[in-house]
Amino acid sequence: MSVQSLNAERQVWIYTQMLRIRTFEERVKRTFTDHPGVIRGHTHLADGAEASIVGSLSHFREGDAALATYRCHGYPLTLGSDPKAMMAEVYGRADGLCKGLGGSMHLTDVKRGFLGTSGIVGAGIPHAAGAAWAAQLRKRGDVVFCFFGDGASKQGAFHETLNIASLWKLPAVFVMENNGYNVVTTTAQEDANAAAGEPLSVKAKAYALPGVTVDGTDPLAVYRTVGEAVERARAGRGPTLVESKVYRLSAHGNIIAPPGVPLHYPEHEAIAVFGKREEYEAALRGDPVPRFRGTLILGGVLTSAQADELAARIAGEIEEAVSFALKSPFPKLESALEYNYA
Amino acid sequence: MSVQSLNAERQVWIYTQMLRIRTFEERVKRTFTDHPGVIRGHTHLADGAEASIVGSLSHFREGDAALATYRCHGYPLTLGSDPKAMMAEVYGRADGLCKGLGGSMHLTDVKRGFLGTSGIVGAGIPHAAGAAWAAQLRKRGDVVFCFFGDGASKQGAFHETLNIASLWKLPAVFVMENNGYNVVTTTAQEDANAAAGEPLSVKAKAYALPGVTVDGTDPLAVYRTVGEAVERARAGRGPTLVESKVYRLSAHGNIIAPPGVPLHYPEHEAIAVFGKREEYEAALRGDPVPRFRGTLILGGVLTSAQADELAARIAGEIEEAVSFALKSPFPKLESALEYNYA
Amino acid sequence: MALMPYIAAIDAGIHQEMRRDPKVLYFGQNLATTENHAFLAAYGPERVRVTPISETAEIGIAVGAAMAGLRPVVELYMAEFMLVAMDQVVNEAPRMRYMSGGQVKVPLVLKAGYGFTCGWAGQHTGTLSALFMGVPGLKVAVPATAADAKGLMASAIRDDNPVVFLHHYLLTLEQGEVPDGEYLVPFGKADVRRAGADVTIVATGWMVPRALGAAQQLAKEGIDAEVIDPRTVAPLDLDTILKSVDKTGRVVLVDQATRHASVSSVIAAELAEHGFRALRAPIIQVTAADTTIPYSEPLEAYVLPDEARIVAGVRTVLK
Amino acid sequence: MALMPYIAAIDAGIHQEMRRDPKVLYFGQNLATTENHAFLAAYGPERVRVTPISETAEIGIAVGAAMAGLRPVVELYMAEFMLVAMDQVVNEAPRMRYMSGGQVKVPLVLKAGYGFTCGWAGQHTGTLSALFMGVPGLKVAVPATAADAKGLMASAIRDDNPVVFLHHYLLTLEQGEVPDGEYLVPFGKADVRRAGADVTIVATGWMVPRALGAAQQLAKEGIDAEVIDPRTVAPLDLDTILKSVDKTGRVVLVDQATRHASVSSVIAAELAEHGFRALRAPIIQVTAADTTIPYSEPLEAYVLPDEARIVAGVRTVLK
Ligand SMILES: Cc1ncc(C[n+]2csc(CCOP(=O)(O)OP(=O)(O)O)c2C)c(N)n1
Ligand SMILES: Cc1ncc(C[n+]2csc(CCOP(=O)(O)OP(=O)(O)O)c2C)c(N)n1
Ligand SMILES: [Mg+2]
Ligand SMILES: [Mg+2]
Repeated sequence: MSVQSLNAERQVWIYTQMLRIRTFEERVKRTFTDHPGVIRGHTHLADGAEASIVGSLSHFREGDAALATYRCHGYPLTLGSDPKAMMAEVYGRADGLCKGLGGSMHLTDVKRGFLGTSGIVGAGIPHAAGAAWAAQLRKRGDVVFCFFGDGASKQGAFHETLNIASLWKLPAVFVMENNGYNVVTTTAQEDANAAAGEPLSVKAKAYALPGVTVDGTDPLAVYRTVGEAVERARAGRGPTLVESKVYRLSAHGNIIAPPGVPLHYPEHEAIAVFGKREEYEAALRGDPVPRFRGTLILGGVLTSAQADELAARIAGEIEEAVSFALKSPFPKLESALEYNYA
Repeated sequence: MSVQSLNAERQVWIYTQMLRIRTFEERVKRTFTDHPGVIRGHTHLADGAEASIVGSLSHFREGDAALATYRCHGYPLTLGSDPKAMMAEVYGRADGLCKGLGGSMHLTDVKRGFLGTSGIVGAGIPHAAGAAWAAQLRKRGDVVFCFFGDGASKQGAFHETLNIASLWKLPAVFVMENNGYNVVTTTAQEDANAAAGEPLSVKAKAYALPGVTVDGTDPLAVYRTVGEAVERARAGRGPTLVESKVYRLSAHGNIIAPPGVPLHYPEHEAIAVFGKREEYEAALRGDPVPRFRGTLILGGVLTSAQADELAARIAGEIEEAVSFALKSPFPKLESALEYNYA
Repeated sequence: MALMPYIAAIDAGIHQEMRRDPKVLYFGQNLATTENHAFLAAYGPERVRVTPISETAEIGIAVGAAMAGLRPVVELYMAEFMLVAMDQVVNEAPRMRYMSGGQVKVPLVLKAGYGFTCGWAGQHTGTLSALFMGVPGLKVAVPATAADAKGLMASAIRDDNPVVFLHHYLLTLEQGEVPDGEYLVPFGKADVRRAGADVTIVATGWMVPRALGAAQQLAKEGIDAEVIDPRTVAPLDLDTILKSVDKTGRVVLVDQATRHASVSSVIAAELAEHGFRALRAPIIQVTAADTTIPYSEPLEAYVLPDEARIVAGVRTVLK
Repeated sequence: MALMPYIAAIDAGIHQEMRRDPKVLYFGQNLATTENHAFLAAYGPERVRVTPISETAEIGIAVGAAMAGLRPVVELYMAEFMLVAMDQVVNEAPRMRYMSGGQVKVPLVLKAGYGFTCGWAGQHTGTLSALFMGVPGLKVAVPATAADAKGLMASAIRDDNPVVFLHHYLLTLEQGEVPDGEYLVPFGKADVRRAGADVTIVATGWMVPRALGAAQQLAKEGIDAEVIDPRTVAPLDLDTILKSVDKTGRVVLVDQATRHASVSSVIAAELAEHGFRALRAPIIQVTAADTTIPYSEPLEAYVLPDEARIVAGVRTVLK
């Protein structure tokens, strides 16, 4: 689909997915208070990155694939995964997307092209390149979307993979969601380009690749930028590195604690650690979800009543997912021993 | 020492070291035919890279350190290591630089600032950065020279280390000896910048570092380029990536074979594998050692008789190293169990 | 003596050594990003630094800094993150001294948590000690108490060799009495955590409290179990274990790892050679089930060794 | 049947599967850089590619390609080179299926040589099988003959799981009879390389010929040794070993690895539990000395297990 053809319906679709992600993530977060103990381990939310995720995946078509990190709720939701199965997975239940074996960090929905995630920073980047090799061999113009964080670009896996992807002209789009932080480290504290005031897309030069930076809070800008990269990849002209600038609106993840300590989401690190409340509040003012709602309403694409109705419908959908997940039984104990081997 | 002060004596010193390296390497190679079985495993020669090695290390001063790869004979020789102990090490003898425990790939001479080598591609690059941190803390303007191949720049270790070195302004000079090959793979076959016709020093952009390319067969050019990088590092202004373009005049290493098969050096891959004899012959015509000899003689720095005399003296020195090494006993068996722990 | 959590005791060990020796560095990801950080405030940015997510460079830098005379402590958080840099851990740090014929030493500490089995699922929960224990030149500490955490960390920093210091994540907040002032626990000295005459139980890390719990249960039935915590698995204090087996003739080895990747296998093998004459029953290993760790809570509990399984193991060897 | 070197037999196994299944890929460093390369010529650049020195990406790409339906074989040359990518080997490839609840499978082969103890010194000579054998989801093949090399490689490629295929470098040119045409050797089936009644010797890789040599020496003294080659260490065919021990009551385990990083420890531990009643003597392990491998020839020989030490081990268990 070219940028021109982004009709009203499609714009509403984008907004709908953004809102579904936001609602899902807020509901996940509320689980920590509403149903303590139901979510375990480490959960990472995508709130703030919705425009980037949906703007990118609006180019996804049958045969394409997407891979991501532990911060993975947004992608399958956009690709059509059932939020009931997703929530059940986050709650560790038998009806979970991954039968309760993977949890929040490892959502996978192969039927919808969401091939998997790795919880190890950077490790999923070569996986995406491998899937792109498979796509290249199929010769149907399929593309692989590879999502990862700014921090991941400091792993060797990023470097090694982009070089090969460029050499082999793999049909992949590398979307770096630069949310300004790796946990409690700012990008400028850990990245030499950032420290020098340069965009992270400069790194593409080390691989003779196009590198572009886009405002990841604007779904239409992401749509256009990623769209060009996708076209390039489908045409066999190789991969692109897209730096998509977002701001995560929650902390990195829930607190890290041994069993027995109730988990919760702390305040965002900008406030809790750096005391930069203004930074966080500026991000909140630029919150992509209400902003895009405003754009659509101002543009006459959506009425405010329609938007409210949509929000209510989505709230219901996600509420249903929670009820479903809470009712879903735990997996049978022996199922813990299945699936190690095919 | 600034570029201006490169007086005749110093130029002759550079040539002398270059010739010592060449003579040492040719003598090592001859061991395979003259004394079959004496050298084991895998030996990698530096012939062709002499100008780059000596031009770089002519800036080495007390307190500095150098680290390199398995292709490591040239550096300690330049830094003043005893060729007798070096040859004894290559022959696995008790009087070896590393007591016969390391062999050709792992020459180390801490007293002369040659801290060590890794046989794992890329692995030594962070070691050099670590030594540079130590140098930084000493606050005496000490610098660390880090030598590695073009192929090594495809390892994650290269990427991760250069980013940190840049961020921390470590006093290191990263000298990439680009000899056009990783074993039997040409640089353009494995490097996206090279495939795009770009110099490999472009990679420095991904780390907001200066990246320069120099003709590594010209010792004076290397002297100047590395000199600037060293000055920058000593002044606390951080590291530089120097791509030094050389051509290795021998094959990657001796053949790889199990015990019982006599080892030998095959022809250079350009000829043996790619059938590009012209490429190799062009490199031979540009051979840095006779070329610099010519430069010095033409420049009146050295007479041809003096040069011959020097060659004879060096031949004698290296011959002596061989005799010494051949006479040196094997290490005591139990010494194999020492040195695992300090 | 002061009561403090395991995690605070580790910090105390690092402080003890950093105060004492200006050559000790401490660095890693997500630490010291503000001036309030305790170590940064105390020792300054020359010695305390945040790193990017670059384990290969982090550990490689530690190797180089150690070769150049410093004593780096690398904060790695989770043992699995060492896997991306495994070459530096097992094929660089412990080899450089040897290959140089003893010219260099490589004193460094790789501090990493492990065994975080509380919903961290498949990639963050491993018990990896056995991956490191057999590498010549490398030492491996696995403290199970706050006191050992402090004392072994301090000894690790003072050791002239590379040390993998594995703290158990599930013990993070466990309180324990920790000696004040300079405190060192030697490497290679097992601790007999409970003396007993009928059976020897060997366990490390989070399995130690499980083993002690099992011993308590067994005591009620009149079974007197000895519980040994090796504290370091490289070097491994076989003498203490052999002495115990000489007395009891029966052994249960407990390990949170999967069976074929366990320290318990290595101990069993040593006992099968050197303790064979004393053995009066098969050596039972109580390990995790042979599976990646599942996310869901009951499944996770199902695959891990627990008190009941240790008790059952003891019953088997007493049959 | 055709007589061919071990290395050619591995190639034959790859060819067999590449001809049969267009989904099989073969790639790695320094292969297929000219059109004359046998695999490139036969299967073309879509399926056969040279890679940069980027093991993390190479293995990671294999994982992704496998998840997307292909069957990659990665040429890694030396087992140590997997260490820079260890996360992909032990924490990605074998976990993806499990964590997805069985949605994906990850059929791939990591082909790597090991044990190159002929002057390759400290960093290129390791026997790393034990590092991989305990990881759930991962299989590990260690062929000792040309026929097994072909048959296990073919089975590895057909297997729907990640397989680490470790060929022993010192066997590279060893000739062996190899069945023509389609040939598969099943995983998890040990081979009794010599039947015997008095003692069981278990060995893999280059240690198999050493063990057979020792058995021959012992035969002259009237000692009848059974020599078992497990051929794959994950899955490990314990039944065959246990059956043998039932008969002989005495075991010597031979491993080129250092003792605490050995497959032999794992086998010993299994026997100490499941074969205990049959054992009439301590389980002796004959392994490498606890050291990084030295460069110098006599020192290298000194630290490695050899026939004499195997014979000595057998004498000990027969005492
Ligand atoms: C190799 C590795 N090192 C460290 C971690 C711990 N860790 C998990 S998420 C994370 C931050 C990643 O930051 P970024 O890539 O920017 O992604 P974000 O979480 O901001 O989306 C870190 C350090 C890990 N999972 N893997
Ligand atoms: C991680 C790793 N992968 C592969 C190898 C095998 N290997 C040894 S040298 C070499 C080529 C290195 O090429 P380059 O860096 O250009 O250095 P050069 O040998 O040309 O000086 C390779 C692939 C290795 N030693 N380590
Ligand atoms: Mg981030
Ligand atoms: Mg090269």
